This record gives sequence, structure tokens and C-alpha cells, in this order.
Amino acid sequence: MDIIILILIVFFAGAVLTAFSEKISTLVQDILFLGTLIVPAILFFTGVEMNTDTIISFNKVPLNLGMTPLSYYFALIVMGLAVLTGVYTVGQMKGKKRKGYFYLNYILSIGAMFGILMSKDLVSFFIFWEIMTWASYLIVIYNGKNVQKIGIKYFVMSAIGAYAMLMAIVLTHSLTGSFLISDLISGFGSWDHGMQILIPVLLLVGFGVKAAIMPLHIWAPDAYSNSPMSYTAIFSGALSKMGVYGMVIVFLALLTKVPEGALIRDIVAWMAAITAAISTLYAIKQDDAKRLLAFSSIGQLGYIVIGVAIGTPMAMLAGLFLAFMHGVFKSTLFMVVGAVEKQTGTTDFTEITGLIRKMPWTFLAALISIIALAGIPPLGGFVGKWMLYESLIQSDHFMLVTLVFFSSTAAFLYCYKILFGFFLGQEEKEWSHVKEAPALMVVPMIILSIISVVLGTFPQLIMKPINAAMTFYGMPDTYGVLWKESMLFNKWGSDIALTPIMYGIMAIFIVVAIFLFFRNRSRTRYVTTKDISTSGEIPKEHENLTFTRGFFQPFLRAVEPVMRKQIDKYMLSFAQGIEDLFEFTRRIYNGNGQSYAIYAMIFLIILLVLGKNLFG
Amino acid sequence: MVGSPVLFVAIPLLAAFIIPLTGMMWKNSVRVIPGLVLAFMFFLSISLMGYVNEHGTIVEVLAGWKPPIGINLVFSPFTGFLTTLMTFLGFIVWLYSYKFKRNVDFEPSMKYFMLLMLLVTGSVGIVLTGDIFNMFVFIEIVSISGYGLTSFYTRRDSAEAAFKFLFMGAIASTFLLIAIMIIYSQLGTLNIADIAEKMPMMDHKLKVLSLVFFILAIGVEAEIFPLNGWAPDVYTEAPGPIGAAFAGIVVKAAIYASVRLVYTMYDFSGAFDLFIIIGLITFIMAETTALRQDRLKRMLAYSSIGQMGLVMIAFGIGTKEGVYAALFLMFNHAIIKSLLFFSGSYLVFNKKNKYIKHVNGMGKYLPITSVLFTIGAFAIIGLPPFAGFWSKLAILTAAADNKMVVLIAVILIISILEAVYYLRVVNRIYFYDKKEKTEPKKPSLNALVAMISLGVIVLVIGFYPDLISGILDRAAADLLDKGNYIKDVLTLNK
Amino acid sequence: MEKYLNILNIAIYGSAVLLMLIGLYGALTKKSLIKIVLGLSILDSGVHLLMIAIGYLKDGTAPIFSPGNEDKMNIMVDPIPQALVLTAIVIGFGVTAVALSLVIRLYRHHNTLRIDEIKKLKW
Amino acid sequence: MNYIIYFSLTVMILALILSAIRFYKGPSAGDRTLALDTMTTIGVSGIVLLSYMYNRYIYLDVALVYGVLGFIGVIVIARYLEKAL
Amino acid sequence: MKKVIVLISLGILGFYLIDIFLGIGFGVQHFTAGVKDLYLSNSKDTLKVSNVVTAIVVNFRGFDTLGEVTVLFLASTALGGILYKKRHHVGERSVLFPASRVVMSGAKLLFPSIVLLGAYVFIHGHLSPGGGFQGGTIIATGFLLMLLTYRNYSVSHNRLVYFESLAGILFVSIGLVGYFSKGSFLENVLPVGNMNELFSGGVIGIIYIAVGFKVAAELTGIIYTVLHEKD
Amino acid sequence: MSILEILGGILLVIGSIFLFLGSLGIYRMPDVFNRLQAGTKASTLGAMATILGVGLLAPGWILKIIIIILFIGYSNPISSHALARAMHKRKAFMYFKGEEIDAYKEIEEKDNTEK
Amino acid sequence: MKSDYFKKLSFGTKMSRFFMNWIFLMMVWLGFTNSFAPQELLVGVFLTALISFLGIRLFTCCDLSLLHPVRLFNILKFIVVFLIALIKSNLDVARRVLSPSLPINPGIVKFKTKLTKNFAKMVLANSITLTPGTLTIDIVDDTFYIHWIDTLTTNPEEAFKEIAEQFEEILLKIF
Ligand code: NA
Ligand code: NA
Repeated sequence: MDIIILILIVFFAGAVLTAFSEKISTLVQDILFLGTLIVPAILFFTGVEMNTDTIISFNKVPLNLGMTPLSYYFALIVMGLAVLTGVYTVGQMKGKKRKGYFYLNYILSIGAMFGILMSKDLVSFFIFWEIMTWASYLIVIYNGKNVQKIGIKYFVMSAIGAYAMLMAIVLTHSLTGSFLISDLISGFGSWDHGMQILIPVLLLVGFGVKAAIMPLHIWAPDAYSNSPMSYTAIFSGALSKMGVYGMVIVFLALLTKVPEGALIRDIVAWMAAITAAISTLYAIKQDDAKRLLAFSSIGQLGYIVIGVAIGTPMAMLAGLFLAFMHGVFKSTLFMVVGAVEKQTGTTDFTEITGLIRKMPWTFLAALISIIALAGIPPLGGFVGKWMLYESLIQSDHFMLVTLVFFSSTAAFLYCYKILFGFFLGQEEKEWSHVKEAPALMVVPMIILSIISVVLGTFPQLIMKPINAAMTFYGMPDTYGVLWKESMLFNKWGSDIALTPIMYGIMAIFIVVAIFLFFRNRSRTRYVTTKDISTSGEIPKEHENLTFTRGFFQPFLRAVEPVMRKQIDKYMLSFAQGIEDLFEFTRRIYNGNGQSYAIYAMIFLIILLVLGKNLFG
Repeated sequence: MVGSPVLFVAIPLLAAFIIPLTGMMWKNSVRVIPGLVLAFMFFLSISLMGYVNEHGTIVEVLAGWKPPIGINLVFSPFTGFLTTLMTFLGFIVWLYSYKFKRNVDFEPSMKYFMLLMLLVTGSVGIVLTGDIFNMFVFIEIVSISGYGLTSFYTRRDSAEAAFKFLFMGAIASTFLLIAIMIIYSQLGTLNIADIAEKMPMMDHKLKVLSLVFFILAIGVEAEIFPLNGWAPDVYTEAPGPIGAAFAGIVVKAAIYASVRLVYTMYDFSGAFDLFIIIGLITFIMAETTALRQDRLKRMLAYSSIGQMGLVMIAFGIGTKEGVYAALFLMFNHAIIKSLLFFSGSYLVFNKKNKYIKHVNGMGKYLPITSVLFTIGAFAIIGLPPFAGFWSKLAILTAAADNKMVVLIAVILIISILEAVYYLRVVNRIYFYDKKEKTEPKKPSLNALVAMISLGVIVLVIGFYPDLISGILDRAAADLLDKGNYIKDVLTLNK
Repeated sequence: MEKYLNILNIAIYGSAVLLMLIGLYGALTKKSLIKIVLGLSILDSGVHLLMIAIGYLKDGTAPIFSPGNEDKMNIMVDPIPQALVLTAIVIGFGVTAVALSLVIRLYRHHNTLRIDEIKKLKW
Repeated sequence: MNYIIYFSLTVMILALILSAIRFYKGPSAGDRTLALDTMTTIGVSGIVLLSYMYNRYIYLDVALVYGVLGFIGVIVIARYLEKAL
Repeated sequence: MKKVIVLISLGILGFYLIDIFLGIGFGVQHFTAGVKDLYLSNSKDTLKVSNVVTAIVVNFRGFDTLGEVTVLFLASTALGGILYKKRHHVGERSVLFPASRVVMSGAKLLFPSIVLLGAYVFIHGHLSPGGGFQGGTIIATGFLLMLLTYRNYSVSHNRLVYFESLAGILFVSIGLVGYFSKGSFLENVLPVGNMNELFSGGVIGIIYIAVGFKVAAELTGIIYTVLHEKD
Repeated sequence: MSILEILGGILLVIGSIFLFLGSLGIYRMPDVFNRLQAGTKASTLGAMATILGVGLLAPGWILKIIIIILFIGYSNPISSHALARAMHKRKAFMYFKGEEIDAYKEIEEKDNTEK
Repeated sequence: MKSDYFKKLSFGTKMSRFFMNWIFLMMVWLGFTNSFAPQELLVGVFLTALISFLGIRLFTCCDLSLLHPVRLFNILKFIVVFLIALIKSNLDVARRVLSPSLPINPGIVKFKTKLTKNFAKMVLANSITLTPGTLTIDIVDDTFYIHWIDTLTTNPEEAFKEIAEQFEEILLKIF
């Protein structure tokens, strides 16, 4: 049996078994769950070969499976994250209700993502895409809060995307007579002009939803923050990358063949940049770690999409690299939040302070991930961002680069907020009982942190697969070339010189951090928040005076005009308007049988009068 | 050949006449016999399907008179497919309602099962008959069974629903008769194949007007907008399984009739466009109305109407792919909508008004039923890998092949609404707290078996659509081959 | 034009169509359920008349080969519409009976016969 | 002989017209029923006469059945008028 | 408003209908190759049935008639279901409004003759303009007369069921006998006899007798149900 | 012309005239009861005579003709009576030349008190 | 009615009624078929026997004793009297209807009858209805209420003499 099918079978059978094993015992269930994630990963890393074709042909529409270099690259992200997050999940979900339901959908979405990546035709792509969607939907509504609003919003946006994609798929089929992606790519150049625009745009809408590009992003903040963090790690780290994956194909393989491609590129890039900027501002505003990270994710995805959309070799490289990095560090951060939530029961910055000594490993993971996120050298985020800036400058997108730089800088603010809100500051009696998260949760975080560090130092580890992916879709082989030609490295001469510098910076940083840590520890004076008095007023009992509240107020006031216009409010009121319209039209069914008969007569008259025209 | 198409009518009628007698001796027989008959019909249709696949269409002559003198029954890949579907569903509906609430009362339960059996028989008759007036008779059999079944619960507002149905049905049958008589006056025959052959001889104006009357008449049963005012009421007030029977059997028969008219009897190409227009309006109106429902069965009813609109659209596309898609949609709709009606009925079982909110939190109390409902909901909105996806893909592909871009867009946009209202229910099932004090009713074993078998079909077809795609292909080809139909009937390929 | 001047044409078809229209008018506008049902059966009668009229043959006789009439085949009116109308009448009767019983039920349930007061099921 | 038949038929039609006027004028339901009943009786006679005219014995059956149904119809209406239904 | 719409619609509809049917014309036959002549000649020569309408109703299009019988059966079944109530008791109303003694006695004498007339009509369905439906209706009106005049006269429900069922079974069975012995449902299996004799037309007479019984039983059942509705 | 035909013709004429007179009575009489009086007698005799006339003209049909005549003679008075009774119970308008003569009233009053 | 229905009938009575009914219906059948063809007779004999048998309790007015020659003679006599009255009555109607002044003096009178059998009362009532100027409105027990187009008297005995005496005499001999 083909290895890809085997993996899929393991996934889907495992999902069902895991769900049903709830009745047997929790331990069995957990083992099954992990096994279902680990076995496919092992199979994948050991057995799947590039460019093999597998056809599941028992369907009228045969499903073609196989791996391309691009999908291999994304599969690395998915499979890796799946295993690590899976371990974390077992820790986090311990003792929770409806584990079977959660595990089932978790595995199904991972399996579906794998399926998406392995799909060589649009139908199987779409099938797995939809399985991924509904499985993640079921997880988004898992905790039962605001189900109708958040869940439906997520699903509707997903459906808009999916159906746009489906429309593109059936149109493609009508044009090429085949569902194969390779036929789409090879036939694309010869289609009529309208279709050459329509189909990529439809596909981009489809992928844009998952990549949370404005204005298709409105589902993301709620969906990310509403799912259990162990899944949000996947959501943000892997699932959103499926959109990126699709976009890469569209931009690389399709839009290069039409003259309007450039315009579409710029539009998408601009939308992504605006997404990045605005969601960064929103992130800053949040007092809840989940929502903060959710907005942060949207912003980061914006960078990635900018890179992919601009589509020069450098930009594409930057986008794909950032995609990997983002998967690593953002998952870690969500895991951190999940760990904090598990141990304290909340994720509100204004309630939690000073966990640094209670949860040191978690803190360490958070610190490293934040450094990576903020794009501070020497970690991976820096490399990616640098390449992005450079590619934008090279391709004369100066306004874009300004915007990206602005939001990147602003990102420092929220990074600080996470670090400070949870871990720094004074320790509260309320949290004195808090302990470090269980090993099952900590270990994956640490492993991911290590990956962050390693990739900052050895980015070429993943540059190679990226290059393979890009050349597969017709880009020139630029492995190592871009690297060497970049301004950053030209300045210092070569990448060999870079490494010691990075290590040096890192070493200094660590030393300072340790120093500060121990110094703070010896000097810490324990007071409660109630001790703070403000301008002589005695605060009342219920007033929360933690200074993490209202962080960055002046800054937020400055950017307020930008943030007041909320797209999702417009969209919601639009949806409400539509529902009101339907509320009105359904009154045609007024309950009076006679009216119905009169409708029938009118219908008859219309047909009689128009009959000759209708039937020719 | 094992059996013959006439048994589809003869055996149920014989049973219907026997049941009152056996009921006097053995009360349970009034429930058992209809079940046996429905099962027999199902197996008969399967065995005939096997025969038809090998030897081609069966044309059964009645009373020894060859067409066009006598009435004939046509069991072809197309009609056979529909017959199989209907009889299967009929049996499942019977199975589901075997332990019916009113079974304590002998008389009502006898009437229920008898009417159900005849509803199926009538629908099968509509599909099999090769005679237009005979089709009228079967339509009336279906209608009257429908009136009786709708008004089954005397405490509900069922009489209101049944009256509306009857009102529309009576007007419809009037115009059906007029249409038939116009055709007869011009062609002197009632045999569909004969009519099809002679149709070019008919005056064009009369041709158009008779088709208009046909459309009005059959449109009522086919639930097209604006003739479907009765339908949501009937679905709401009839016993749950009957909603399934309507959606899965009766409407199918009506759609068959309209398709037979347009594909076989008449020779207008414009009629196909009319199909698309009517189907589209029906689809849009029904799905948007469904979005705003607060009663579960009513929502399912509008959804069902919408699906039928989609079927009409698919038939209107007119190509083989279109017909294939339409048949696939019909199959899926029959199975899935029945599943939804079945499981939905239990989710709101003991509630008076059957509001959607009554399903709140049922996931905990009725886990299997809830899962089945969820599977049904996912399938009907066309999520892969459930069965509904394949039919949706088929219709979209068929539309795309004809460059109907706007049509595709509209279908997909409306599908989003469909997804919304189904998910709202699913969300309520799993994530809301149950507020009502009344104990949810656990489905009886027979109901559970019926529901699960439907659920299994949904999943199996979802993963393995080839199971029926061959049958659908042959059926589509059969429908499109008008000349062959005429030849089969008039030269008696037996 | 000629067809409009033929008196017999107009008398027969006119009265049948008029009957239909009267029935329809009653069914569509009268408020009382009874009158609606009555309207429907008038509509039915109109159609039955139409059907019979279609089968009529000028100077035709009943299609019965009773003694002394065995050779009148070519002047016999068309028996098919008669057979059909027989079926249609019986079916119409069945429907009317069911309709009336529903009216009784509705009256029992709502205590009124006005159709515009019986619309609990709507929207 | 034909003249006699035509005469009879003409007189019957006149009688039918008079009854029809009564049917139209009423004023009570009883008057209308009575008019209808008389019309039935005339109708039965008319059908019998016509069956002789066309020399079709089988039409006598029609007359007989028509008479029976007319009679029962009147009884039904009478019972209805007594409010005994 | 509503009336205006209806009137306009009906006006247009009326125009179209008149136009259609005046075009068709009264007393003219448009088709040349219709089934009419086939029916007439086959009825006369093959079936030896005098009344061609009966030949059509019972034999050529006997399947329709089976459906029609079913419709009536359904109507009475549905009606019973619609008006079903749990308890049946004899009403007091009837006592208040006894029919006139004259009518009672008159009905009593007339009733057997009406039944006989009904039977005559359906037995001679193939010879005269009668038939099962007409005969059945006559018998049912006989019962109507009885039920109206004797309000506490009750028709045995079981007996109705027996008649109804047996007649229906007879009809279908004759059809099935045709199917099994001659290969075609409802095909005639008996000798056709001579034209215009009582015993002619093969199974047609038997079927029409069955239909007559069935219709009579069903209509009586319907009448009975409706009349006793208020009790 | 045979004697039967002559007799039949005469009966036809007489019968149809009586049918006409019956209808005229229905048309002219002032109240429903008097109309019934006129209608019953004249139309019954008229119908019987007409039909018998046909029977004489076509002697082969005589048995069936007799049945029809007997039926009319039997049923018409019954239906008239039933109608008269019903109309009286409904308190239909009753014409009196002078004072009211209505012996049947006592029964109806008794009925009313019983209710 | 009811009492009659539930009364235990002796076998003899049953048979007598049955045969009377059979004969009567057979005559009706002959009328319907208008034929003495053996097939028709055969079917008729069976059919009428069946109907007579089924209606043995209910639908019989009389038994075989009706066929006693004396009674038959009286029946014949009654028919003659009746026909004369009928013709008279029609002439009376004609006179009234045709005269422009419409000479009527209607009213409702009552009288008592000596007849006991319901059927006999019915025949009397019908006869009255068809004879000059009278119309039976109702029979309550043994009292007849008659609408009289030209009320000559309101006295029951006198009214009886005017209206019913000639029929009742014969009817008493028949039943
Ligand atoms: Na009279
Ligand atoms: Na009469």
C-alpha cells in the first residue's frame, strides 16, 4: 500500500478509534491519540518520496495524491507541530470533558492538512480543505462559549472561502476537463482572459480566508482565542499556513502568466500589509493574552503573505521562511498561554503577574519565542524580516516597507506586554500556589524554543527545501545566492562571519538576563497591589490597580482613529441586514391557503402570457 | 426476470384491501403487512434493476393491450433507479415508524400504515406508468394519502396544513386534467411515448399552453415557488416520518413527472431554461426563508424545498452531466433529508411547538440521534467527505461545463445560508444547556436502526460514490434517450 | 374568427369555462371554508364538462352497441373522455369528501369557518 | 307522431322554465327544493321521451336512476332543513 | 384588492381557456390516428362488450379504474382518520329530530329496491350506461336514505369492511389471475360470450360487480362517518 | 297508426300539459305549502301519463316503464310530504285567506318545550 | 322501529317475509331488466334472494299473507279508487291554478286514523297527498295533520270524512 494512503488511513482510523476509546480508559485514549500523531509523522519522515503519484480510483472523480517539494516543506511544519502540540495537548487536556470529541477533530484536522498538502488534484484538495475546516470549526466551538457568534462567523468566512475555491475548481474543470493541479498550471496560460483573472482571484479569496487577510480575517481573533490553546497552536502555526500554501501556488504558478498579475500582487500585498499594521495595533490594545496572540498571529501572517504576494525570489523566500518560523514561535507562545491558563485559570494580563519564578521553563520558552517574534537578532524572526524588508526595497515597494516596518516596530510593544504581563512584575499572593506546568506541556515548548534558536543560527537548514519548492514551480535556483547577495550579509562579508556575531549577541543577552533575574530576586519587595495609592485617593476594594491594565494608553489614543473602523462590525451589520431582508420576504408565506392559491393563479397567468416567449 | 413491474402496484393494493380483514384477527398485521409489502417492493425493484442492466428496459403491458391502446408500465434504468430509491425509503420510513406513538389505537395505526404504503405505491406508480392519465390517477392517490397522513394528529394544527395542501392539490389536478384533455383532443392518445412521437404534429400554441398547465399542476407537488405554500405546513404538522416520505418520495415522483414532460413528451428547448429559472427562484426563496425559521421541522421543510429547487436547476442544465447531478442530488436528498427528519423528530419529540431551541443540549441526552443529525446536517450542506458533497460537485461541474458562472455563484452563496442555519442547530445540540424539564424521548430500536442505516449510507456514499455513480450514469443516459423510450414502448421490447 | 361565431362552440365551452371561473372565483375569494370547497367542486364540474365536450362528435350517439345500434360505430362519440371523466368524477368526489371532513375538523379545532382566521402555520 | 313528441317536449321545456323561475325566485330553501324536485320529475319524463325519440332503450336506465337520486336528494335536503343532519 | 387581482387573473385565464377550446372546437375530431377507433372496434369485436365506456373503464384502462377504486378507498380511509375520535357513542340529537313516519315507512319499502337497482346497474355495466361506480353510488344513496330517516340505524362497520375488502381483493385477484395465466395484469381470462347478453365481456362484468360492491361499501362508510361525526 | 300509438300520443299530450300545470302552480301559488300541493299532484300525474304514453308507443319497454311510473307515484308524495313537514318546522311563511288555521302548531310547541 | 328490529321473529314469520320480499323484488327486477332472458332471470333470482335474505329483519313491510286473494282484490280496488281520486285532484289543481283569482283557502287540519301499521299509514298519507287539495304534513301517533288547500272544516271527524275515509276503509281490509 502506498505510504500516503497509509498515513491518511492511520489518521482517520486513529481519529475514530481515539474518539471511541473514551469509553475504555483515558490512558488508552491518550496513547492512541499520540500514536495517531506520531506514527504518521514517522511514516512521513521515513517513507514519503517526492513526485510519486498515488491515485485513489474507487471514486468517479479519482483522487490523485503525491508530494511536491512545496508540500513537503509545509508538511514539515504540519507534521512537526502536530507531534509536539499533540504531546502538549495530552498534558493540557488532562481531566477535561469531551476529550474524545476534541481529539477526534484535532486528528482529523491534522490528517486533513496532510491530505491538502498531498493532494495533486483540486477535488481532493477541496475535500481535505473542507474536512480541515469543519474539524477546526468543531474545535472552535468546543468550549461552548459564544458558539453561535464565533462559530458561525468562522464557518461562514470559511465557507465563503471554500466556495470561492470550489467555483474556481469547477470552472477549471470546465476549461481543462481535469481536476489535476498540474493541468491547471499547464493549461492556465491558454485560457481566455476573464478566466485568467477570475480563477486566481477566486482561489486567492479561498486561501485568503485561512490566511486571515483583511477583510477576510474577521473570524480569526475570536476563533483563535476561543479554541483551546493546544489547538490554537496548530490553528495559527499550521492551519493558517494552508492558506499560505495555496497562495504560493497561485502566485508562483498562475499569476506569473498573466499581465494583470502584478496588480493583483500589489493589491494582495497591500491588503496583507494593512492587515499586519492594524492587527498589530489591536494586539497592543488587548488585555487578554489569547486575543493578543490572535491579533499578533494575523499580523504575522500579513508579513508572510506580503512576501508570497510580492513574489520576487527574495520575497518568496522571506515569506516561506517566515511561515516556518511563525509556525514555530507562535505555537510556542500559544502553548505558553495555554500553560499559564492551565495553571492559573485565566489569561488576563491584569490579573496575573510575576509568574517568572513559578513557571521558569514556561518563561524561558516565552522569552525565546518573543525574541523570535519581535525579529530581534539572533533568532529566526530577524532573518526572515530582514529578507522581507530587503525584498520590498529591491522591488521598489517603499510605501509597503514603511508600513511593515512600522508594524514590526509596534510589535515590540505587545511582545513586552506578554512578557511583563505574565511573568514580570511583583508576585501576588493569589498566585503563590501556582506551579510549573506539567512536563508534557513544558517539553514541547522547550523543544520548539530550541528550534527557534537553531533556525536563527542555521537558517539554511530550511532554506534548502524552500529553494526546492520554489524551483519546482519554475523559479530560478537561488539557493545560497540570495543569501550572499543580501545587504545584511554583504555588510559583514559572509554568512560565516554572521554566526559568531549572533552568538555573541545572544550570549550577552543571556548573561544580562540571568544577571537581572538573580538581582531582581534578591531585591524583590513583596507588596500587594492594594498598596499603591493614586494621588491621595484610596482605591476601593474592587478596583484593579495592576499596572498592566491600560498599558500603552497614550500610544493607543494616538492610533485610535485607525482602529475605530472595524470591518467585522460592518460585516456583521451587513449580515444582520440580510437576515432582516429574509425575515421580510418569508412573509410571502402568510399562512392563508387562499393566498397560496392566488399565487398559483398569478404564476399560471405569468406563464400563460410569457409562454410563447419562454418556449420559443 | 423475477417478478414484474405491475406487482409494484398490484401487491400493495392487494395488501391494502386485505389489511382490514387481517386486522380483525391479528391486530399487529396492520403494521407488519405494509412493512412486508414495502420490503417486497424494494427487493423487487432491486431484482428488476439487475434484469434491466442486462436486458434493457422492461415495458409491461396491462390488460393484454399493447400501447397505445392499453396502459403500460416502463421499468427503465431511470425509472428503476427512482423506484428503488422510493421503495427503499418507504421501507425505512415504515421501519422508523413501526412503534408509533398512536399504535395503542388500532384504527389510526392501521390507517397510518395503509396510507403510507399507498403513498409509496402511488409515487412508484407515477414513475412507472407510461400513460399520462394514469399518472393523474396515481398523483391523486399520492395526494389523498398525503392529506390523510398530514392530518393524522388530531390535536395539532394538522388539518389546517392538510387543507392548504388539498386546496392547492385540487386546483392542480383541475389543470392537470385540462392539460391532458388538450393533448388528447389534438393527438387522440394518452400514451406518453405515443404523445412524444406525435408531438411535432400538435399546434404550437396549444403545445405551449398545455405545458403551462402541466407545469402548474405538477409544480404544486414538486413544491416549486410560488406553489409550495402548503409544503412547509405539511412537513411541520405531519408525523415526522411522513415529512421524510414527502421529501424523499412524493416530491421525487413529482419531479420525475415534470422531467418526463420536458425531456420526453415535449420538444421545447426553452423549457429547460424555465426549469433553471423556476428552480433558482425556488432555491433562493426557500433557503432564505429557512434561515429565519424558529421551528425545526419547518426549517427542514424549507431546506427540502430548496434542495428540490437545486434538483430542478440541475435538470434544467439539460446535459448528461446535469441529469447525473440531478439524480445524485435526488438520491442524496432522499437519504439525507429523511435522516434529518427522523433524527430531528426525536430531538424535539415531546415538545409541543417543536422549536429549534428545544434541541438545546440534546447532544448529551440523545448522543446517537444527535450525531446522526449532525452527519445529516454536514452532508446536506455538502461538506466532504459526506455524500452531499459529490452531488454538489456534480451540479457545479455540470453548470461550469455550460459556462453558467453566475448560476454557480448564486448556488454557492445560497449554500452558505444553508450552512448557517444547519450549523446553528448543530451548535444548539452540543453547546447549549437544556432548559426544558420534559424528558427527551429515547428512540426505539426500530427507529434507531432506520436512522443508523441512513447514516451509514450517507457515509458510505460519501467515501465511495462509485457505488451508485454507475447506476446514475445509466439512468441519466436513459432519460436523455427519448427516441429509445418511444421505441421501447411502441415496439414493445419485452 | 369563425370559431368565435359558432354558437354551439360558445355555448358549451363558454358555460364550462364560466363554471370553472365561477368555481375558481369562489375558491379564491370566499372566506367560508364550505364555500371554498363548493368553489372547488364547481371548478371540478366545469372541467368535467369540458372533458365531455371534447369527446363529443357532431350528431353522435352514445358509444354503446346495444341492440339496434351495432352499426353506428362511425357516429359514436368518443368514449375515452367519458371513461376519463368517470374516473375524474370519482376522484373529485373522494377529494371533496376529504375536504369536507377537513373542514369539519377545522371547525372543531378553531370554532370558525373563516379561512383568514385559520392561519396558525405561517412564515 | 313526431309532432306530438315535439309538442310534448316544448311544453316540458316551458314547464321547466316556470320551475326554474321559481327556483330562481325562491324565496325559501323549500321553494327552491320543490322547484328542483319538479324539474327532476319533468326531467325524468323528458329523458323517457327522448329515449323513445332516439330509439335507445338504455336511456331509460338513466331516467330511473335520475329519478331515484332526485328523490333521495330531496329527502336529504328536507332532513337538512329540519336541522336533523 | 385581492378580488381585483383574482378577477383580472381569472379574466386572463378565461380568455386563454376560451381561446384554446374554441380552437379545439365542439363536435369535431382533430386527430386521425387516435386510439378511439381502436377502442370501439376492439370493444365490439374482441371483448364483445356493448358499452364501450365500460370496456375502456374496466379493461383497456382497467388499471386506471383500479387506481380510482384505490382513491375512493383512500378517501374513506383518510376521512375516517381525519374524523377519528377515541370514543364512539350514540348521539342524542337524533332522538330530537325523528323523521316523519311517512318517510320512514317509505324508505323502508324503497330501500331494497334501491339496492336492487344499484346491483342491476353494476351488473349491466357492460350493456347499459351504468357501471360499478354508478351502481355503487346508488346503493350508497340507499343507505344514505336509511341513515337519514332512521338516525339510530347503524351500518355494521365490520360488514362494510368485509364487503370493501373482499371486493378489492376480488378486483386485484382477477388482475393477478390474468397476469399469471395470460401474462398481463387484468387481461381477460374468461370467454367473452355474445354481444348484448348478460354473460358477455369476460371478466369485465365480474370486475364491475366488485367495483360496485366496493364503491357502495366505501361511500356508505364515508356517509356513515360524516353523519355520525357530531355524535 | 295503431290504437296503442293513438293512446300513447294522447297520454303524451295530457301528461305534458299536466307537467306544465304543475309548474304553473308552483309558479303562481302564494306559499310553499300550496306550491307543494299543486306541484305534487300535477307533476306526478303528468309524469306518469307521459311515461305511460311512451310505454304504449314502445310496448317492448313496458316493464321498465311500469317501474318508473310506480317509482314516481310512490316517491313524489313522500318527498313533497317531507318537504312540507320540514318547511313547517322551519316556520316557513304560510298563506291564509282569513284567520290562521294551523292544527299542527300544537305539536311543534310541544317539541319546543321538550327541548 | 327499534322495537321491531329487536323483536324475536319466529322462523315462520321470517320465511313468510322473506318470500314476500323475494317475490316483490323479483317483480322489480323484471321491471329493471325488462326482459325474460334466462341469464337475466337466473341472476335476478339469486340476487333478489340475497337481498331479501339480508333484509329479512328490516326491510319488509309485509309477509306472504298480502297475497291472499281478498287482499289482492282490495289492493286492486284501492288502486282504482286512488287513480280516480288522482285524476280528480289534478283537475282540481288545474282549475285552481288556471283561474286568475287563485281560489284557495288554505289551512292545516287534523284527524285520527284507525290504521295501526306504519306502512298502512304511509300509504294513506301518500294517497291523501295525491288527492284533491290535501297534503300530509305529519303523522303523530294516529293523528294526521293535513294541509288543505280549501279548508272546509276544522273538525277532525268531518275532515276525516272528507279526506281519508274512502282510502282508510280499503286499507283496513288490506293490512
Ligand atoms: Na312532487
Ligand atoms: Na320526485
